[in-house]
Amino acid sequence: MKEELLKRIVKTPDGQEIEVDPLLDYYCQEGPTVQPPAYTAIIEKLFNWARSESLWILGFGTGCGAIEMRPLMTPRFDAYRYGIQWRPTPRQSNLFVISGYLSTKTLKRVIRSYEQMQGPKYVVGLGSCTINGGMYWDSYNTIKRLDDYLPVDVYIAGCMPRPEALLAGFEELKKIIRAGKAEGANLYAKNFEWYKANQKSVIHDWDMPDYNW
Amino acid sequence: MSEASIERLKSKTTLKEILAVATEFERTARDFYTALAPKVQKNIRYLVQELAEEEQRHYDLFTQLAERTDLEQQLQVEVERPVSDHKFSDCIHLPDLGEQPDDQAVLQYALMREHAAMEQYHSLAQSTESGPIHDLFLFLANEETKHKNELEKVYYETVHSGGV
Amino acid sequence: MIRDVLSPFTAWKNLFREPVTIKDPLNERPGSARYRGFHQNDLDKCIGCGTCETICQNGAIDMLPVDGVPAKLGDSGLRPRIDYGRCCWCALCVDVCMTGSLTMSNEYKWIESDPDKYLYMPGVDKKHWDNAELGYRRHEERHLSPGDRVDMPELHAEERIGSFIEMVKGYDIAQAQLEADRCVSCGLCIASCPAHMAIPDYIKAVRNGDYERGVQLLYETNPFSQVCGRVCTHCCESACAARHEGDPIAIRWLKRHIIDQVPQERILQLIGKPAAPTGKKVAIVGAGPAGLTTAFDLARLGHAVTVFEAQAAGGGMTRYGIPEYRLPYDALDRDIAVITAMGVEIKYNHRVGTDISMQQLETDYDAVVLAIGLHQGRSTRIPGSDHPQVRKAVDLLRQITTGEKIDVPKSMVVIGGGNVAMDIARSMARLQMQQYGEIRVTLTALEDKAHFLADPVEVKESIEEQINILDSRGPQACVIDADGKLLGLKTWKVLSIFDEDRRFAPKYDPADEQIHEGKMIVEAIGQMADVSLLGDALTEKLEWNRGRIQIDPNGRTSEHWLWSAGDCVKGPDVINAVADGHRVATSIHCVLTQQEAKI
Amino acid sequence: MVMQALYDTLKQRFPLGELTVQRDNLAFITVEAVRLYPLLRYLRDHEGFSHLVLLTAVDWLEDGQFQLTYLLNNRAKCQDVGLRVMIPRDKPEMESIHDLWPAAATYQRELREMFGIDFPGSPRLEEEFILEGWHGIPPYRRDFDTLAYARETFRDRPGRETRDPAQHMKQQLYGDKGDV
Amino acid sequence: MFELDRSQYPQKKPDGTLDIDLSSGKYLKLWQGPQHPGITGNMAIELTVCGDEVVEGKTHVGYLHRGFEKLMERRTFMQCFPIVCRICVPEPDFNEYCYAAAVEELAGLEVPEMANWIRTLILEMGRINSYLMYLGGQAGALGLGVIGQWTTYVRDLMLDRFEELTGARIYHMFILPGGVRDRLPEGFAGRMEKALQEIESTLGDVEKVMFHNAVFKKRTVGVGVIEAGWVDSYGITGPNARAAGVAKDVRKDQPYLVYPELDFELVTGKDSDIYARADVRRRDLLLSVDLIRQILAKMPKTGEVMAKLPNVLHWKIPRGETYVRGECSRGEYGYYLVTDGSGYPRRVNVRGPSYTHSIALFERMVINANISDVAALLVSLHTYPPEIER
Repeated sequence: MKEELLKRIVKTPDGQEIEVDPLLDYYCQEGPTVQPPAYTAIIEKLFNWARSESLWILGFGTGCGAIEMRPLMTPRFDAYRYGIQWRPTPRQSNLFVISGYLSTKTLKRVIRSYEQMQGPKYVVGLGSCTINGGMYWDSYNTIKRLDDYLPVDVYIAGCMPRPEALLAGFEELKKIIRAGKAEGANLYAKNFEWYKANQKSVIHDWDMPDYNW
Repeated sequence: MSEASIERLKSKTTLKEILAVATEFERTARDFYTALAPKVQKNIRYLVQELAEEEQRHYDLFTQLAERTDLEQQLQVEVERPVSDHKFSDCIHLPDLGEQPDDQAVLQYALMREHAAMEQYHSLAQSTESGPIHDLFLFLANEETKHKNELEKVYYETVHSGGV
Repeated sequence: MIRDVLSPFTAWKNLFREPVTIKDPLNERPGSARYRGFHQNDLDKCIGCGTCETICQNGAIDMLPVDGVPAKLGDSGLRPRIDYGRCCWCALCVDVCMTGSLTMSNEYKWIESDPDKYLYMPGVDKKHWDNAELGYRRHEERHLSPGDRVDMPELHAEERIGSFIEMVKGYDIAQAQLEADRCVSCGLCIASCPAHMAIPDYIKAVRNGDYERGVQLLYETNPFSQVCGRVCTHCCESACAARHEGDPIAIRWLKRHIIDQVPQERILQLIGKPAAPTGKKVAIVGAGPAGLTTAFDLARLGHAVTVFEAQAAGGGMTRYGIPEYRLPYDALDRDIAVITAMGVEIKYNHRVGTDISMQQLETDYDAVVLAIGLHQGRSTRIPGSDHPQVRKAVDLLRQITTGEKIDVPKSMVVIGGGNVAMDIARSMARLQMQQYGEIRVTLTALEDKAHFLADPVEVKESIEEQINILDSRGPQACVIDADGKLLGLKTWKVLSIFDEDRRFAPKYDPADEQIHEGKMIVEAIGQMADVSLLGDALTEKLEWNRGRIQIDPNGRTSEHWLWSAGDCVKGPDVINAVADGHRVATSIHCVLTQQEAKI
Repeated sequence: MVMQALYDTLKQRFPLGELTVQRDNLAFITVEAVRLYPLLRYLRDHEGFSHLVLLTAVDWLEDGQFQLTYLLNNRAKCQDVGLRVMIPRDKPEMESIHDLWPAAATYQRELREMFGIDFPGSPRLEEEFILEGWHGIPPYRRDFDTLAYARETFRDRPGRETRDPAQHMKQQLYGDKGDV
Repeated sequence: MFELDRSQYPQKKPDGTLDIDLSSGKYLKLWQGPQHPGITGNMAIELTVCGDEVVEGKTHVGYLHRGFEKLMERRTFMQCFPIVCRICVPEPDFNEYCYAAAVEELAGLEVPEMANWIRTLILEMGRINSYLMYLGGQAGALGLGVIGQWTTYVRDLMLDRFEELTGARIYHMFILPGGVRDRLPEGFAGRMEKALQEIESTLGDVEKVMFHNAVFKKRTVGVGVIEAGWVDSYGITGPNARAAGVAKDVRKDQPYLVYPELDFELVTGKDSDIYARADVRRRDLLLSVDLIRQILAKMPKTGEVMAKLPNVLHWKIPRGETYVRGECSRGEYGYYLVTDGSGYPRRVNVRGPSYTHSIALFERMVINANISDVAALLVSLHTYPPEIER
């Protein structure tokens, strides 16, 4: 573990001494909890409709696919009219678009960002790389199957998929959400140990949240 | 065959007579091939045996036909003797294929026979009014043509293999 | 400064502009005409060569069998399946596709929740873009492998016409490497070769200049590389994937090139010594390719092999049937020398049936192999064909080889359109040239030019050598004058030669009759085996199959001690004979060693 | 020609190894490791080769050597010269040139991480650069097998299988008798 | 609570490194990225600030590392061609060109003239795309979102041209060793001219709204100055160098493809600040528009587009090494290729201009910068992370 992550006593400029345990302070001990659906089906349906029509994408371009986000965000393809918009922070987003390959170094940040997102949250895998490694199938530094590390709701084939294909993917995701089948966040909570084990098996520098917020 | 059977084939003839000659034609052929089979080398015996089987099939067909009562009437009809008739009835004579004929000789003989039969039935079919007898000859002509074509192919495949 | 404050407000003009937004991006924008979208595959055109799999740098393509697509000559029966979890749509697979069957549509939307569904077999898994008109196609001019065969240096017609010197000179190293470079190593050829030679591997050896490895690979499956490198019927080349791009790879010439590069002594070293003697004795009747291949295999396994050959030298039809200008005798001798070096004893001038009987062989040996070939020529038996100047090609060719005196006619007619017909026509043409300084050989064939049985190259070279080739002529009679002198051959025009099943059924036009002048007529229409050596008793005892000795898949006859191999059971073909030899040798070895195990 | 002239000029001052003229404006010169630093400084200060284009390494595993390539550019003359330095693979160490070009420090960090070549004195050499938590053979070395590593570390999606056309044909056309 | 005399901090340790004790409370460690809107692409900068002033900055890369140079060592020469373009997403064509040119040089292949014209056309089209992306980013980093909306639209028009020419929007995979894949489609020049006019008109708007904008000027003029003396020591190339008055451009210095036949003057600046760099890029963009017009007018109408290749499945290239460069929108892009006589490259090294710009140069420039300027500063260097770590 890195030195700055060790537990230590810190003296503040005004002379106070405080104990800092970075790992404990930064991350809570609990795994995520499974969120049950609303009490009545009709309410849940209403919720799902609302969720499906407000897909807020985390603006984290993890790989090459991010380049086709720009055209979507701008007037020509104008994804905003479909209820899709981009947010700068995980706290405000509910859709994580993994735009292609993930190096193990990025995977670590992606997991952290994902865990920071509010549920119910969705993941879209973009392009070959997220499905079976894509053209980096023999690379030592990229993961091959995104679904080993995060619950994925929809995959979009292509390398890279065009903005229209992305839109089609989002439309598909909306259908899945409306059907109440986009249970990724709950899946992640249910199989938390499994996902964590997979994540740990490829991320060797485990300087990252063992638990999420 | 016998003098009597040739005698029967005059300028005008009845269908019944024609049928009788045809039956004879097939029978002699069958007997000829059956007798020939053990004489030829074993490696080409299959050819002779197949020919015998084929003739037997035709022979059976003719005998069944002759026994059919519903055709009695029509078999009495006189028809013009076909031109091919002579060649056809000649074939009833048994050829001399020598001591141990080879496959090519057997095939050549069989081809000649089938050709004659095919021509005979064809002209008979042409000279009969449409009806069961006409159909019968057409069928026979067809049969013989098929058989002849098949034999021709076997002949060419065996003899004209083309070499290396 | 003021300008810098006001200028940005010009952006407001966009309020009065038409929006640039695409109304329905999901349906309004098909991919462009060259768009590299999802794949299409024309299953009928595809030959399953797997070149797409080889070039795919993503390992995205699998070759898998498909129901209703059987393997056949030149088509592996496999079809590509693409993993869209790997594909990068670079279209190298389309570019490299040997037949142009693999293309890309301009469709690009494919959404799935289940990532396992992205294994996609274009053409088999029906998709709405299967018949898309637009999309990426291979550029006609662009080939990722060269399409043209490296020309083989040969003697010109004028140079070769008067002599029996070998006309094909063989590739030099640079030429061979260029030719070998064209191979895509798909392996479609292997199964089409009766001996299943490791063709892509030995072509690779040529590319790498590793000729010793090449020789080893050749001898694994074929002890007649000198022969097959020159006169093989090269079924492999008709299965070659490269023929869809241009010319097939010159597999035969490359084989010859390998064997030409390694000296005889080194070849012997590379093959190694035979196994320790087993004490078993095998007799082989006929020193042709089939008999000697069997002998070679069995001798290497340690069995004592004796070959009985009626003629004065080995090689069978390859020596007595194939003219020297195609296969020089010393090349053949080199192949045979390697075989005898394995300890095979060849008794020349020993005619079984005359000098020694089959019964004798049965008692003296543990196993007997009958590899007697097809040395008896067929006759058309048209009228006049019994004239003494009407000859059979095999007999004449044999006479030429043995050096027997031949009364060369000033003009002659050859009947037949196969390679034997070409051989005798060209051989006689050479003799005519030597003797009279001019060539008057007419060749008549039943087939039309498009369906000649002879190799197209043979036909081309025959024409170069001034042989008058007449196609679609059916021989009707040999014309003989009142004095009994042969004048020529009467033929009818052939209207059609095949029936709808592509079986022989020639139709003639008697109106189109010709007489071709010739003082000699040579019949080269086909050959048969001379089985008289078996004797009546054995002939009767053996089971036969449509005129040929009946054998099981291992080449064993109905008699437990007798095997048969080569042309006499499989029809005429060198490489088939070699393959048969291996098969029989394996079977005999099994039987002999099992017997041993029993004792 | 031009590159040969440069080589001759340099040769008067420094012992040089082999010269490979690739184009008339690009040449590679082999130099001993100890001669490199003064030569670079000379080229930079006196010959106008002031732009360090790149610094990288080639692993000649068979020869037990790393080749370091220092590529310099003279913009005025539009010439490039590559200096090849062979260093032993078992103790890969090289003098740092970060004081000649500050940008070289980054290259040296990368070489340290990806090839395991040490440049004592180069800043932040120990810090991770591209990789994170990497242990084992530096990945750019030839004896590191990326496919094997990927197979071991990551899971491929199941369902993939393939047939060899030649094998498949033999099996289909000849059954068990596929092999002669 | 306490006052800090900024001029005293951070102090230097005897070995020359900065003495920054985070626990002292005088400093704050601030991370930008990898998930941060003010970051170009997927990278991170680790800033140590004292007050709102940066005292130390470290660039962290490797988030996009796929090991291309390693992967290429196990791919044949033709198999490498589809993967190289992924090294730089917004302007992939330079990878294709440099790789192809390096292979062609070592294999001794002569590329048909027609292919060279098309290659030049593609490279200039790519440059326009890249600059349009940059302009949007540069304006966006300073809160001028509308520029990005416009430039992304006109960039898409150029992507449409790319699509009809190459068959793909982003990864064109059109320049392959030996030539290019195809000729121009029917009526291409006309449609291109339309797109160029739209780009020109948009650039006119951009000039008014962005370059003649008091706020933009206030934030960029005199900020982030690159001294001319740094150009060589930090390996600065491209517009970053040209904005500092150093007329450095491979297109002129070592002309490649058909640049010798094109008529153009280099675009340079002199103030070397963020504004100057943006302006150089804007003018360079207009130069590319002009170059494309020249190319379409001057290029031959017919001709082969591919050299005759050996069988690419086992294409072996004799032992050798070379370096091939081109001038991309960010500077000198180069491929160092070593072959060993086998069918695979022995070593490929990709020299992306961002390598020096975003690490050595940026880390130098960020010192004493204001936190709020960091994003604009980083964008102004026009860096694309994937070409750094490859």
